[in-house]
Order: sequence, then C-alpha cells, then structure tokens
Amino acid sequence: MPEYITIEFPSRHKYLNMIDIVCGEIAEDMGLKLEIANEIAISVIEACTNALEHGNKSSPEKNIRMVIKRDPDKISIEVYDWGKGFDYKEYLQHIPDPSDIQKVRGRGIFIMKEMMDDISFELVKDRGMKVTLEKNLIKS
Amino acid sequence: MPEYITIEFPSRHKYLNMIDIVCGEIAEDMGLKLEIANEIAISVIEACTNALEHGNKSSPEKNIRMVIKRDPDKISIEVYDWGKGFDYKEYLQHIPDPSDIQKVRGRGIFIMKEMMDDISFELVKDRGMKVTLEKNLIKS
Amino acid sequence: MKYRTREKGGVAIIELSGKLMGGEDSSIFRGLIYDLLEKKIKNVVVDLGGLSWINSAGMGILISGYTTMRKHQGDLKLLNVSNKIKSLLYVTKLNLIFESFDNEKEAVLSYSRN
Amino acid sequence: MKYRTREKGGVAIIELSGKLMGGEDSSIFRGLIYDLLEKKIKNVVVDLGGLSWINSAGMGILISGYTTMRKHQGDLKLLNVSNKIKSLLYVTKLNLIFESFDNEKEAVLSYSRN
Ligand SMILES: Nc1ncnc2c1ncn2[C@@H]1O[C@H](COP(=O)(O)OP(=O)(O)O)[C@@H](O)[C@H]1O
Ligand SMILES: Nc1ncnc2c1ncn2[C@@H]1O[C@H](COP(=O)(O)OP(=O)(O)O)[C@@H](O)[C@H]1O
Repeated sequence: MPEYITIEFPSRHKYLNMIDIVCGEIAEDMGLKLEIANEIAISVIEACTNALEHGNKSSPEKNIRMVIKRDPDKISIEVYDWGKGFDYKEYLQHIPDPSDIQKVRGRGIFIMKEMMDDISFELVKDRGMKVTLEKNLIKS
Repeated sequence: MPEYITIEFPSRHKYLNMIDIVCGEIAEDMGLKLEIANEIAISVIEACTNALEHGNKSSPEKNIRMVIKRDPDKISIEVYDWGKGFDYKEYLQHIPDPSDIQKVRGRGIFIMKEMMDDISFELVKDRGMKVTLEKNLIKS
Repeated sequence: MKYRTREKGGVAIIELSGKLMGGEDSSIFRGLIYDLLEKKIKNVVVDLGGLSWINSAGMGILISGYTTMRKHQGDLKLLNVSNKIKSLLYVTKLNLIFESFDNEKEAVLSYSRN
Repeated sequence: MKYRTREKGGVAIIELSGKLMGGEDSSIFRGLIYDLLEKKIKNVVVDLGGLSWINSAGMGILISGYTTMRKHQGDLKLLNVSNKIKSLLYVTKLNLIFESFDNEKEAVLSYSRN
C-alpha cells in the first residue's frame, strides 16, 4: 500500500528549504542512495520554484500543494499551483539547451526531465497546474 | 496576515523526525531563540505521538494532519487525528506528577502544558481529536 | 533506536543513537537491561550523545531501565545529554532522578565512589 | 543568500552562504560583480562551500556573473562545489563552462597561470 505525505505552504522562496529537507528525510527513510535522493530533491525544488514563480506569481497568499506518494518501487511527487498553466506540449518539444550561457533561466524542466524517470503536466480545472514527477527506485 | 503550513502524514513513528525538522526549520525562519524552538518542537512531537498512538491507534492508513499557523507574535499548531478522543476535561484536572518514576508514560500533556502558553482540545464531529498548541513569541 | 554496549570497570555503557520514542524501542531496551542483569552488571551509563531525537515515551524507556536497576541495587546514569533532552528532564523534574555527566570517565568513576 | 568578499593576489573571493535561488539574490549578486568591475577586478572565485542550498535559478545567477566577467576579459571560477551542486552542473553541462576547485590557493593561483 502506498503512503502519502502532503505538504501545503505559502508561495515564498524561504519554504523551499523545508521542502528540500523533507525530501531528504523521506529519501533517507526509504533507504535511497544519496545520489538518487539528491536528484529527487533537486527536481522537486525545481517544480516548486515553477509553481511559486510562474504558477502562483509569487503571491504568498496562494499555497503550493505537494503530495509525495511512496510506493515500494517508485516515488512520485505531485506539485499543484493556482496558475493558468502554459503550453507544456510545445515547451517539451523545444527544451532549450541548458549549457547556453546566454540564458540565465530556463533549465528547470530540463533538469527534472534528466533527473527523474517521468515528468508530466496537467492543467487541473478550477485549480491550476499539476506537475507529476516519478522516479523508479534502486535501493542502496 | 498569518501564514499556514499544512502537513499530512501516515501514522508511523518514523515520520515524527520529519515533523521535528520542519518545526525547527520554521522556528529558525521566524528567528526564534533555540530554547523556544525546542519547546515548540518537543510539544508538537508529543501532540503528534498522541494522535498517532491514542487517536489513530498506530494504523498507518490513518493520517495525522498538522497545521502550523504563523502570526507575527504567535505560533499555533493544530494536530488532528481520526480517533474518538478522551475525557480531556477530567484529565487536565488531574495531570499526573511527571516525576513519579513508577509511571513509564503519561508525561506528554504535562510537557505540552508547561512548554506552550496554551493547549486546548476539541473533539471534531466526523473527524477526531484536534489539539491546539499556542506559543506567544519573543524574538531572539 | 540503535545501540552499542561496552563494559568499563564493571560498568556497562550503552550508547544509543537514532530516535528513542516508545514502540519497539521499549522492548529492545528492556532486553538490554535484563541481559546486563544476567551478567550481574547493575551499574549502567547510557550515552545519549548519538541520539538525534527523543520524546516523552523515550524518556519512559530510560525511566523503566532506571527503576529496574535500582530494584537490583544498581543505577542508571546519563551521559552526553543534549539541550533538548535537558529541557525535557527539567520540565518533568526527572533531572532530580537521573544523575548525568558530560564525560564518560567521570560517569564510570562515579560508581566506584560509593 | 549571505556573502563576504575578500581579495587575494588581485583575485576577488566571494564566499556565499545560505540559499542561492533567484529573486532578490540575483540583484545582490549583480551588485557585487559590478562593484568589483569598478575596482578593476575581473578575476573572481566564488566559494560555494557555505551554501546550504541552490536551484537552477541560483545557477543562473552564477552564469550571469560568469558572462559579465568574461565580457570584461575576466573569469568567474567556482570553489568548494558540493555533490548536489556538482550534479546540477553536470546534468546541464555547465561543468564545461565553469572551472572549479576544491582548494582556494589553487583557485587563486590558476589566474596567474595564463
Ligand atoms: N507551473 C507553471 N506554471 C506556468 N508556467 C510554467 C510552470 N512551470 C514552468 N512554466 C513555464 O515554463 C518555462 C520553463 O520553466 P523552467 O525550465 O523551469 O525554467 P525557468 O523557471 O527558469 O524559466 C517557464 O519560464 C514558464 O514559462
Ligand atoms: N489524541 C488523543 N486521542 C485519544 N486519547 C488521547 C489523545 N491524547 C492523549 N490522550 C489520552 O491522554 C493520556 C495522557 O496523554 P499523555 O500525557 O500524552 O501521556 P501518554 O501518551 O504517554 O500516555 C493518554 O494516555 C491517552 O489516554
């Protein structure tokens, strides 16, 4: 039976540290290798940063909701914001080169895609964007 | 405007560590003195332990819900379980002596009462027990 | 909870690490205490320095170890008590029950002084 | 983000601590970079050892510092890159852009080698 951990927090950058620590704690409890744990935490932070900045436009009264689902052989994380979403189908087909140093931003989705096994987007009616990150697990 | 942080997690002792860390992180962000931060974290852990053991009878499929409310001059924490509650009015009038070493358990509520400025209980219909802890803040 | 037990001058030193919080930790610790009694060791020092974490149920585990040892004319003393655990001891006045030390040598020597 | 700036053999060492993650950190760091350029310092070592935390927006801050310094015939190199930051650099191939060191002396000396 999967276990769920849910966290909701205001759209403020300072809470990302807490999210990072929670990811690390859960990964440790699941016995994941540090490298895998880092990839998960980094990706979750990127998803939360996007929810915060692009989805919720940094309005602290808008919450970000994160649901971690622990399965024996998989961890998946959903991140919800209250925004209007974006054309992710188009974006996913033309992800910019992350090593292009003319660009200061625009590496988040690339990083999530590289570090996780699956990433999917959905615009949830009367809600906002939902990003789902999945990683299949190799125990340490 | 107060800020709310909500965490829901399965009734397993191992998650208490995460709760402890989250409390510490939020206390640090609020600039609380370490002593105050410790008192809050200790009390929250006691409330969660009770929700887990007495309220949810350690059934992992039953969640514990914790809501942290940050005000500029106060922090309050609500802890919800799915249990039937207990006769807290009676209990609060006869809190056992915590230094009685014949008793192995029974110090949680005493500790919360000592370390927080206010503790209140409520049996929420169709839900379970709700314990509210409050602490007025002195900045470090 | 994880543990490691050593002996020094007839005194058992139990080093605890991880989390101490009721549940199965309680029976594991009771097992440790009775193992010592079988070996006729009644003087115990519990090193809490490696604990990341304790709650009042965990304190109860130490209390039951203490009362068991006292019943057998022994004692259970604490070593390396963090500030967080100290505040738990103070608020419950259990600091008046448990002798505690910051130094292993002193903790062990305290048993030869009486 | 917190920072401290020092100079060593004409090289500026910027020690970062806390979190580096876009938002206002971006303008603060840009300010640091332009302060150095005004003092005609173009060679920079950024010590990441004290950072508890970075995201891709934080990486962007370092990139913009790097491109600014390069435009002025200087460079921006990294010191004490944690494993977590290393994996961010590798996956984005920015490790090919940033020179990085584990030792301050070497980082500073690397500027006198060319
Ligand atoms: N949750 C979201 N809501 C709306 N737009 C988003 C969201 N996540 C990503 N985007 C869009 O996708 C773009 C690329 O995101 P990303 O790769 O993370 O880089 P960055 O956030 O640095 O721009 C963003 O600039 C934004 O336009
Ligand atoms: N959330 C709860 N639901 C049901 N009963 C509770 C709850 N919290 C406390 N209690 C009751 O109050 C008693 C005292 O709690 P406490 O002082 O924390 O000590 P302990 O949990 O060690 O017994 C418990 O033994 C239990 O019977």
